[in-house]
Amino acid sequence: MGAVLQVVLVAVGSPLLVGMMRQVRARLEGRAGAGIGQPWRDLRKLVRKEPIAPDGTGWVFRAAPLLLAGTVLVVAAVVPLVSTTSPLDEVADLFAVVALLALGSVALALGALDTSTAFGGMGASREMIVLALVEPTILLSVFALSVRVGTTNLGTIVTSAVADPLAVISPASLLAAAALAIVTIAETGRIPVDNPSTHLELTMIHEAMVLEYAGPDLALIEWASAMRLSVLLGLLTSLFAPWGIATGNAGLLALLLAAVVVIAKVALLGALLAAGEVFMAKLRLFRIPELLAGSFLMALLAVAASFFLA
Amino acid sequence: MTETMFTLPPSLYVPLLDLACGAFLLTGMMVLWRRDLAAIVRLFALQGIALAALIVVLGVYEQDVELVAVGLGVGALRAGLLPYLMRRALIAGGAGREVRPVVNVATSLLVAAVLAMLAYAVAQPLIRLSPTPATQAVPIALTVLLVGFFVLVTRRRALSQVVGFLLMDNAITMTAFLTTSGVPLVVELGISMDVLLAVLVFQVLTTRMRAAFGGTDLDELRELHD
Amino acid sequence: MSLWQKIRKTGRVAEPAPERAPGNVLPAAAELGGSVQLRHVDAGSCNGCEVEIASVFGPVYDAERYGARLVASPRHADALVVTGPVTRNMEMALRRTYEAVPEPRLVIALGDCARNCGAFAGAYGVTGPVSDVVPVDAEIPGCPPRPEAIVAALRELTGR
Amino acid sequence: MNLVGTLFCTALAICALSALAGLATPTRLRLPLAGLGTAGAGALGTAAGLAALLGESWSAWLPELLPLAGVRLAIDPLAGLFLAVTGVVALCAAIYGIGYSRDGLDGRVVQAAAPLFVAAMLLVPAAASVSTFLVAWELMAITSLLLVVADHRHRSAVGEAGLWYGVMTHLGFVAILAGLLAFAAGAGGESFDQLRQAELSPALRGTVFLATVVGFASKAGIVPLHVWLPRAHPEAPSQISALMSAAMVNMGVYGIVRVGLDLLHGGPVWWWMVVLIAGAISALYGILQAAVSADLKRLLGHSTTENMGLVLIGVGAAGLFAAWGNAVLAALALTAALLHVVNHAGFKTLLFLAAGSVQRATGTRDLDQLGGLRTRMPYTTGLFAVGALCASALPPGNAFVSEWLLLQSLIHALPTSGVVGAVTMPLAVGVIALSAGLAVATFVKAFGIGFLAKPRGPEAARAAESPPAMLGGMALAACCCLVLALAPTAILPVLSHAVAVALPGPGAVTGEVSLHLAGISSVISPLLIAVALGVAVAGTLALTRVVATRRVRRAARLWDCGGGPMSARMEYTATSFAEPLQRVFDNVLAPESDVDVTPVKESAYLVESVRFRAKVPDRIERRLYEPVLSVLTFVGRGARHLATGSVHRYLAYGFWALTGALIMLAVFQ
Repeated sequence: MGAVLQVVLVAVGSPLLVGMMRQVRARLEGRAGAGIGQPWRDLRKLVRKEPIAPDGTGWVFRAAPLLLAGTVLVVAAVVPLVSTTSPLDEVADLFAVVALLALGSVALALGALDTSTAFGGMGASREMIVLALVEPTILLSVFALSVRVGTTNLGTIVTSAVADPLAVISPASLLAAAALAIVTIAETGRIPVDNPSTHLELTMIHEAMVLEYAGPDLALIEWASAMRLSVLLGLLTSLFAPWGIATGNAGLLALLLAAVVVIAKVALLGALLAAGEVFMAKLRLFRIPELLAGSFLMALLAVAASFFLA
Repeated sequence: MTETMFTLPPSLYVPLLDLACGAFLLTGMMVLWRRDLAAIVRLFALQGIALAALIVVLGVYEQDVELVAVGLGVGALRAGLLPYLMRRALIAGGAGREVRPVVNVATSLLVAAVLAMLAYAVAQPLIRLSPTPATQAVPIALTVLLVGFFVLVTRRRALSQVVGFLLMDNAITMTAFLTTSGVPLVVELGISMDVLLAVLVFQVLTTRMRAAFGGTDLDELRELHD
Repeated sequence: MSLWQKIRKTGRVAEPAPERAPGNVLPAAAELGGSVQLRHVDAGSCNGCEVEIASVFGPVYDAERYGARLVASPRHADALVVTGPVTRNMEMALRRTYEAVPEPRLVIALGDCARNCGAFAGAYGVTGPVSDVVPVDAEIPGCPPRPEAIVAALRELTGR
Repeated sequence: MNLVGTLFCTALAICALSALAGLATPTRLRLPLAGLGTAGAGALGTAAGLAALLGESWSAWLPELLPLAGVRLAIDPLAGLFLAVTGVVALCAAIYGIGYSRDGLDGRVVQAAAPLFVAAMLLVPAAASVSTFLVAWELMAITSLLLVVADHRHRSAVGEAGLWYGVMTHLGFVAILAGLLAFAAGAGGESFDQLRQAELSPALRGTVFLATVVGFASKAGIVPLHVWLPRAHPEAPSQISALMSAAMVNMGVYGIVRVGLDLLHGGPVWWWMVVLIAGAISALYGILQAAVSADLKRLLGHSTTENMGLVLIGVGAAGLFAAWGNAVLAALALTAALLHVVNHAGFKTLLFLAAGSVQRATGTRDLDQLGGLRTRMPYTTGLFAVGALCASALPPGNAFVSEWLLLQSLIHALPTSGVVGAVTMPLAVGVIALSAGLAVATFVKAFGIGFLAKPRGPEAARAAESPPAMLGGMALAACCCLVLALAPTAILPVLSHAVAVALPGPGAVTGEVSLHLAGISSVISPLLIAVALGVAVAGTLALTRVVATRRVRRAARLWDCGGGPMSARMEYTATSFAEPLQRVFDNVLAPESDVDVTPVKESAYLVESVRFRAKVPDRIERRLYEPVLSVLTFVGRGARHLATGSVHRYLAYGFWALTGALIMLAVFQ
């Protein structure tokens, strides 16, 4: 019930989230903006267009968008956004969620390599490097979060955060939140790690991988990227600000209320992220490891704090 | 004199203390990350505020007016005067960046992580002596001490080295307040004067050096030796 | 902080959208439904048109509010915006770019040079106007066209 | 003789017969006979191992077989596990070998040595006395050395690899020999039962442990004793590479678990800290080298170092937890380590066999020359994809499960493990995470560059699919990987018997569909993750089919920015793929590059040609081994002066040695 609601919410809402973030950015830049519904218009148009099989590509190229979208949908069903009791909670824990998201990236990188263009290879290479360097931070943040509750299953972690709201401002939790926020930015390809609206191929990470995709394939990729962003933002809010999430056997009304609250929280976080991007420039590719080393440091300190200050 | 003062419940005291310590640590670590010297000075000022806040929180919790006053004084010195002096030195020396530290930034951050773990491990016996929320934050001070030393060793620009030295000084002050709730006022004043003097000397030196050599890269100082 | 103040002081730069007659949409663009991704091809332009395109997507005219956006790959595009007369060196490239766009695809000839070679007509390196190389669906006259004209033409594609 | 014994002895007998067949039969019959025999032996070995894992143990004493001590064999569940793994690897590799060895590798020596190598690897875990163990170990070393140098006529690198391997493996043997002999001397008996009951002084126990760990670690390719592995494994024929990398390295782990946990009953914290740190360094260093390697088989060899490192992290953690008195977590960590041994054997067999197919089809294993195999070798590509997925520890692969278990054991150790644990565990988790992330990048590179896109060289463009026997061997390995990935719950209860040999206690992992852990409430279900993923992908596919209006896929040129056609030289290569990583880990890898610019004769400003060479040397080899080697060479030169050929001089040496010994005797009495 909750899981179905979550998947529908993420599937329908994430293009709107992207539209909202673009709108915030446009307003801060003094522009009028295309409106919140624009990403949906783009997607509608893309699925109506013709799919293209570039010369020399095969099943890997075609399967990549499907796998990317599939992994995000599974994650959307597992992660507690609306309700902490998901029937899939026993299926995948936080590690599995992280690994599933990585699987999506890998699929896209292989799809890009399959095109045999230089830009595809470049994007894939960079994406994999960011992924490899992000991994320690994520797992250590998971470590810090799970020490307190003795499990890595998301339902339990979030439930305990609901039960003890003051624990959220503990150093361990704050440091882990900061680390995970940087990771979220890196994983979703936002400024300062990657610029989603760049036209310059040499600066691209994510965009370079999708240069060959057209029509419905591209629609799937854009949709999946939007879902990935909203799932990760939703996960951040659920882990560190779980107020309003439905616990236990909540009724339909409670679920709807929780859905409204989570939409508000994710929208707020998204707006903050978009506003922050206005103030920042993209980092040079070889400065990104420094940023990620910083986030690793914070995650490590989070673990240390969770043990030594406990 | 304590009756009139506002009392701090432990449920609020511990998070506030942790928050101040966290800010203290984070600003210390960020010094390693930033290259822009102006940003480094800003971070140092922020750390001064965190330190002052920490001492004030301790003072309010222990209902010690003198401690609160010392805290405010420390804040004024370390978040106000010292950064002001350094900024002046910076302007006099031309704004600059830490272009190529001896150890690159990503590695520095990883080293800081290891230093932090080391500090935690080393401070355990100390904490076991009297496990209060305040002493539990001693590893943080120790970490900043080590990080400050590391900055002193690996950064090339004179100003960042001074910041490294001041980080160590901040950390020592913090340790003193956390473990014994403060050194006597006189000692604190004395140390602060010393530090102030050091920075003044440094400022004069930078100006002179700039006049003579046109830069403050410490590696170039080696030429004086030859 | 100063940037924040600047943002607050500047406020909205975009000029109010001019009125347009409803229903005035290119039939070929009807399927796009308010979203047009553009790939810009410089087939030999003097870069006057490029300056105008840049200002069309800048804050003042803000063509993005009507659903038009420039993209980095013709695979992502619905329409090609071609500027300049088609030079010999760019003829094959223009053809290939057109081939790379998935159906339905449109071509906009932007500026007098793209329409009829303009000042460069008969020059030794020029193959001809854009319509000689790829089918053109919309033309924007002007040398260079004013941003208002470009915006109006784009709105006929997006229908907004 | 019970079931286990019968199966085991039959397997050994078949190995011996296959070796005879390899020696004696004509070339045409040699391959199928020796290959099928080895495969049969592998199958029987697996059966014996599984039977032992299910609880039936067997032991035998054959006093007349070896002089002095006789042969003592015993198969308990722990030995059974390693028997089963070796058996499966041998089965896959032997079937593959029938097709693979056709040209060039069908000589008598190779075909006779391979079954003997398998027999030796079956004997090592079954050995139950020091002398039997050492004999089996040495047999394993010699047969594998023979197989490594099998191809020496065609390639010069083989000889060098053989030399490195021979020296390193014998140094390791000396360490094990010294350790076990000291152990036996201290215990007053050489059968493992006597060793178990021995009561030694802590100093002797420590010495025994350290000496054996050094020996076993060199077999497992642990840093800094790994230098032979990335040379020897790639140079051997591919089915032998698979046997070495998937089965033989496991014997190192077996040795550490058997001696450290079983015979010595665990030990103080520092023992296991050494193991854990060695494992962590190996994991990171191995995968970093793999990530920047452009040689497909070398990459796989480095990845073996990484995976053995991960296993040793698990073994070390198990020992640590046991030393801290946390039996439940210790069992979990060891379960994770042993499961990873099994998983690694599965995917590494598959990957080495597939790499062998590529090498056979293209004649090269340089990733920079490969590519485009997806259309030319579709089955091999699919099989390699399965192996790469498993190796990169992503769901639904098998290594994900074992790494998940390992992380769970490390993460939940924190509250009980004191300061040392609180410092070690986060760093260990960081190391595992980074190596997992780099493994993903490595195998995306291996698969994406090696098999996808267009051929980068003429050899790759001429590739053709492998014969059915090779595909069969690979498919079998792939099936094992899939079973391990989707139904680890079927294997884990059996695995817990093996764990119980080293760390007595109940099983750490339970559950039928999901993995439930003892004492930790984390749960996952690999099978259901795969199912959910399948449903989601199918749903997405259906959705796009429904909403898309144009369904015909138009073939189009690659988007080449409108320029000329893209050539193979414009493609990203493995080297360029790994270049950013190389830059990020500059400090660790210390890559070397040099650029030669040749100007044209007329002007210094016009360039005729530019040569760029880049190399990532093994830094440990350079810093640690080359100084040692140069000292040895120096000493060797010096020693040459001692041996001038004069008989008088040699006699004088004897005289001085005798009098010297007598003087020593006189002084010390």
